[in-house]
Amino acid sequence: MGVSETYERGRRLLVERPFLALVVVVGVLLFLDLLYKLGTGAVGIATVVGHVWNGTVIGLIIGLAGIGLSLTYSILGFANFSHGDYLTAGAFSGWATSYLVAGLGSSADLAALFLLTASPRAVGVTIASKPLAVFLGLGVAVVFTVVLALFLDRVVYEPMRDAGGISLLIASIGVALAIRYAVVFVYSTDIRGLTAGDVPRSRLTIVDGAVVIDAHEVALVVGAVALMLGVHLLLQRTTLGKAMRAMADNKDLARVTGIPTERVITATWIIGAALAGSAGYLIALKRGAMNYNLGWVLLLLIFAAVILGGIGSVYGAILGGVAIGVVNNLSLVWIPSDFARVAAFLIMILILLFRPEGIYGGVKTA
Amino acid sequence: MSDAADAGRATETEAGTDGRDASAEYPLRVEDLHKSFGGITAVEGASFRIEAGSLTGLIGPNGAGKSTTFNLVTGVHKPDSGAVCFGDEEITGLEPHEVANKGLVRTFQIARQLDEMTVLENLMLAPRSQVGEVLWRSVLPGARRGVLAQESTVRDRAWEMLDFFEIDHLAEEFAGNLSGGQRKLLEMARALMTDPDMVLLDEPLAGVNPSLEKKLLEHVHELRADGYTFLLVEHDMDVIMNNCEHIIVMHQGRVLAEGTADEIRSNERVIDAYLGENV
Amino acid sequence: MSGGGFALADARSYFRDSTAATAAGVLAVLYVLLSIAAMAGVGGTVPAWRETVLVFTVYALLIVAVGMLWRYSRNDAVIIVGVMAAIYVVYLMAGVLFLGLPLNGIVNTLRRITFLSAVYAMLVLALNLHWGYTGLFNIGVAGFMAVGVYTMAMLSGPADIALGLPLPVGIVGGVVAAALVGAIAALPALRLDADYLAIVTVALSEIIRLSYNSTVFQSSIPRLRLAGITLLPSIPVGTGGGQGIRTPTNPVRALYYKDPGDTSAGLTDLGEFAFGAADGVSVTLIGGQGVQPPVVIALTYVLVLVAFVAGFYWLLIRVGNSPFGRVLKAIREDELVANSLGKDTQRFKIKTFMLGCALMGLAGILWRGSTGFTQPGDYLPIQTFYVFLALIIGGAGSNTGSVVGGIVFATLLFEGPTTLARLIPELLQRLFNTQLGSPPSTFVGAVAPIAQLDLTPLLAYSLRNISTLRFILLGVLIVYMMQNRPDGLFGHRKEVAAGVDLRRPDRDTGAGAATDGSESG
Amino acid sequence: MSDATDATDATDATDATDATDATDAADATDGAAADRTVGGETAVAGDDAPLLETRDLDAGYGDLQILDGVDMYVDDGEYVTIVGPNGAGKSTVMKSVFGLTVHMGGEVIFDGADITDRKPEQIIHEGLSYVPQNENIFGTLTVEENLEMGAYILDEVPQDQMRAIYDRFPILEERETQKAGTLSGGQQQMLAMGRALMLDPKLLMLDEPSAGLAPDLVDDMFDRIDEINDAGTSILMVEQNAKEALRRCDRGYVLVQGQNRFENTGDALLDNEEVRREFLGG
Repeated sequence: MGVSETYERGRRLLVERPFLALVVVVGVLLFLDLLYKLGTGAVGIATVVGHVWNGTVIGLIIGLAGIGLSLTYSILGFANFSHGDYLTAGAFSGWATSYLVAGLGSSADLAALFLLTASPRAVGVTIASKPLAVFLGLGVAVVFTVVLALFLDRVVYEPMRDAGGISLLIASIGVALAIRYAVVFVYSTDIRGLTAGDVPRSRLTIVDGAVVIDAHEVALVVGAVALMLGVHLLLQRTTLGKAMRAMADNKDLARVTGIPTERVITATWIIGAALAGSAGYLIALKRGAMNYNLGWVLLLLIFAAVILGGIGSVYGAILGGVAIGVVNNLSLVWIPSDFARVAAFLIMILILLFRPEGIYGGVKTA
Repeated sequence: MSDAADAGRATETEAGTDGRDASAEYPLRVEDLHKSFGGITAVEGASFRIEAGSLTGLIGPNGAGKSTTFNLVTGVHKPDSGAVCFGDEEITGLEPHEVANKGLVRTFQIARQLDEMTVLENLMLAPRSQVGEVLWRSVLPGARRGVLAQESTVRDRAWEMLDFFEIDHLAEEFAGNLSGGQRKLLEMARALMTDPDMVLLDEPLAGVNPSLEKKLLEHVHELRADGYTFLLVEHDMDVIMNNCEHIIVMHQGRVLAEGTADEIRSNERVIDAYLGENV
Repeated sequence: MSGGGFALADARSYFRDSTAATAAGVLAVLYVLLSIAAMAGVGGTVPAWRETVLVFTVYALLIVAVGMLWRYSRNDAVIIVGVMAAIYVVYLMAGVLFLGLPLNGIVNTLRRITFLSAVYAMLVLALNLHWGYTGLFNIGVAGFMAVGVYTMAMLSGPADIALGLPLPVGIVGGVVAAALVGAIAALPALRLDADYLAIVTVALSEIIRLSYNSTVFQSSIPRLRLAGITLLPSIPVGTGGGQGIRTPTNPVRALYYKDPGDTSAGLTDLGEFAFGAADGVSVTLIGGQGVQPPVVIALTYVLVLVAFVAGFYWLLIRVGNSPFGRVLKAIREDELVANSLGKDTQRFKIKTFMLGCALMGLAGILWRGSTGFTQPGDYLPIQTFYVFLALIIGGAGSNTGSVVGGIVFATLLFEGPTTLARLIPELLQRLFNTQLGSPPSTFVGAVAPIAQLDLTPLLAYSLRNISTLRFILLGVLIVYMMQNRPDGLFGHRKEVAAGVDLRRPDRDTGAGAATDGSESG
Repeated sequence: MSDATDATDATDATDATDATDATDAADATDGAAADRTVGGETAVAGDDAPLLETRDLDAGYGDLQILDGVDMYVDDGEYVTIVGPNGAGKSTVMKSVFGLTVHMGGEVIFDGADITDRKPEQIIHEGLSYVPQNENIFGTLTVEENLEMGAYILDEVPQDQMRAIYDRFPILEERETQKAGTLSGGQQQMLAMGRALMLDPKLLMLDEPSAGLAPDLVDDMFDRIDEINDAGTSILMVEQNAKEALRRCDRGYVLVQGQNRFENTGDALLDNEEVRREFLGG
């Protein structure tokens, strides 16, 4: 590809799609600026690597949650604004279990354990010290969120199957409020510290510094990747998974073919909620603290990931999640931390404006 | 047989440009339109023109490209190549509202009434360039007087139109509550409220019962006598044959033949096209 | 046709009408609750049945009156005033009979519900222009409010991070800024499908809130540097960050105080008169403490708000009942039709989006205008959802519905639960002579006694956390409305978008009708 | 008469809606024996009762009535074509049989059972498959997955049937792992038919199988339909390409304005001047 051709394409881009051209220019400038900063030593290489690692960890969680959102979007046909609160429900139910398991026999009373008000130091949950508690907690997070999602489908969404996407979207806002404040009713709005004790960690030395990776992050990455692999196998190999993709592709034809659409919808909720519940539990594990807003705050980032990856695409959701996570963290090179989310939202808006089909556009639930 | 051949030949010569002032005699001229959707060619070199004051029928088997042609002319789709001229202007690729504002207005195959608006509102929406469509004029006390004056005129016209189509008893009904046939009448009435030079009717009789169909056609003839030009897409051949003095047959994205009802009826190529033969 | 028979037939017919039935149902619940309370409240010396009958009669009349208004009033303003009046009566009786509030407290309660009703009525009217009229699914209301309020505060606020311009400049600036942000959002976003527009607008409102929350802009707008080059110099105007920002002094105070910022400078003549009268007259009438100056000021401010509600209503009725409004409705119903009839729908959408955002900004300014302070936490997405729920209750598409929706939301859903939470302990005290006791501090503490069939700790806990339960109630209500009454109280009502009476013109009035007459006569 | 009603009831009782019934259907397709027992019972109703019958069927969309008293039947093993001018309601007949329209009157009997008010996902259990005109494949699934979806109601994919379909349409086997959306128009049509054949239906309904195909592919498509019919599957087909369709079928209907105006053997219809005129209006 010759220089003149590249130039010609650039010129056409500038004339036909000035907004897009502007975005490209800003992106290039930022990249040059990053090189400049690395060159002058204003930003260390280890810092950048650290941002990328942290972003990837958060991004995997976002991607994990995004799969469910993407599935419900493509199969039920609406943007589920309560999806973030499924994460919250999973996190609280799972952590209550972890505390009960870990704290049994300790001095803390059951109520304090259930309400997560027992001193984290006294309970001392980490993946290393109480692996069983963590494992059971994750399991309960999954089961509880699935049951909750199926209940809500029955009560809220099933009577509205024929309603439009907007009606369902508004209803899901109502569901989001109800879940979130049910959590508040039980757990109050206070922040709960969760993990305490020595988490095994290792320092990776990189050129001009070090990046710290702890066991919880590793557990999270392993868990998230395993779950993603599981979903991949489910969708690709099982008949049910294929039916889900078929239904996302063409609902009418799915009916004509004899696919029981209601059963597929149930499966969609089960998978989406299971992933959401585990994502909620895992992110609380990584952060070591949570409050009732955990999922709601993540929701827009999850939307950003799904939109970035292309609605309906499972791999897109994962890739989009990692991309959003990395952007969220890497943006710290230029902007203060209270703007990190702003950067992620801006990227989402730009994607919607210039490439609404997403980076994985056109592919559905695969 | 020779008639048919004549008709075919006539098409070819007339479609070409000639020296006469075409804009006055032929308000709508379509030249060599092409359009494909993702590899599937829908219209492949369609050319025709519509005579002023005529009632022209556009027919063709399923998938002949009639609807796409319609959408290309009215700006819903943009042609890949070719030109559409209306009056003495080229309107190729204009937005639908720009096309409508030139005086070329369409109806839809499946009536698209505005459900939660009354029949009167539907009609009063249509007139072009209403003063009150400018926000500040509608709001500011002084300017609003002019708006209200025009509103009265528009209302009176809307009532005349309702009387003409004999749906005045439905004036205050939500359009969504109308029957299929009534919706078709409303659709045509609404198009006429824009005071167009030419109306494109996309299957105005689909789902209309025979007595209403007769009435609707009477209206079309009456309006044509008043100087309106009509292009009518319809799959009911009886209607086309009995009402249109000029008929254009499309097949596989092109104009296959043109002529009077008798010429079309005896054109072997048209018969073959309709029975599914490759032409 | 006896009077009683007539009323009965009417009652039957409007109860069949589910719109009225819903309204009546809400009132009926309150009616029963308060009637029970009334019986309990007069258990002592006064003969119980007299007051019971009185309360029953008042509420029965209220329900019938509101139902009648709903069904028969052709005048929407009468409906709005009627609903508001009925709610006043409910609150008045609750305050006087059960809470035993002093006059000042009662006036303040009514003032507060009016204030909230007015604020929500304005916001819902603005949102109705977007969603109800044009079908633009904007769920970033809170963000546009924030832009209005913050711009005003930064232009004319008292803080040293503000520019100190006159208040009118600040207000106009805030409204214009909200409109401009709306325009920036609208230009590209209006091409999107409704659900994408929803995500974009809610993300935008969060971007706005997070920006105001950031420490970066706390005391000044810093210079912008990229690759070592300064693109923008620093500007000495700040947002106050997470600590919030002071808004200009409530201008109403200038009516009563010589120096609105400093009460020690003394009262104006009007102040002397009004404060004296409010205190004196009420003391003479009822005795005890009269209405106090802060309440008088707040009441005056509410009057200003009510005037603005009327202004919003007037403006939006005008916009709606015009060819402009007709195009908006057509866009909502089917944009392609409007487009094919020659309407440049994109332009209409952008104008409408800007106008609606400007009104949201103004409503925000009026909301925070008397409080002297605002912070980013005032503009959480929940604020938007409040407005949306109010619009759904009122019925998208109807301006009257918007106002009624705002009132019903503010008084019954927003303030109602907290008021009930104050009433219930009183009722229990009087009815069963039981005290709830201090509520348990945790959920487990509240639930555990259920094993001993003791529900009071849970009740006490619930009452203490009534604001949490209110959110759950709102969530459930949103779902209920979408499932059962997506049209709300006033949706699907014929509110014809035209500037003139659309009935068939009289044959012998006007010149235009003459031709008509000759044709069809 | 009473026998007939009994028979209908009996079949109603075997109404296939849940998992256990799916197994029944599986049995039915796997071994013809199970199938014949049901068929034998219904045969008592009338020795030569047709496989599919519509009686005075009225149907449409929303409040718009399209079909106006359609009486049609397809015998076991027969190849029946519906032709007619644009907008006559040809596709609507098929959709109505398959429970995809608003039913407004009359009834649909399939294999002795009244299926008038059943949903498509129930009807498919009866041995009736349908290939819609447009969007009749899952474009994002592979060819193989599309075929598997055709047998979704069975517990496992019937490998012998899959084999038979690959033998009939070898191109599908070549493209087995390719995304169906990337196939050519003709291949997509074959895939759609293959998908519908996965349950080895008694009756295959095809809506304009030649639509959108290049002229040289149309003949090939009709040849394949002949083969399917020769193998014992009854065919009900709607076609725009009336000449070719009538030439090939056993019997044809001409549908005009929602009513079946003519019924005869294909050749007889082709020779009928009135029919020819009907296509171009009187």
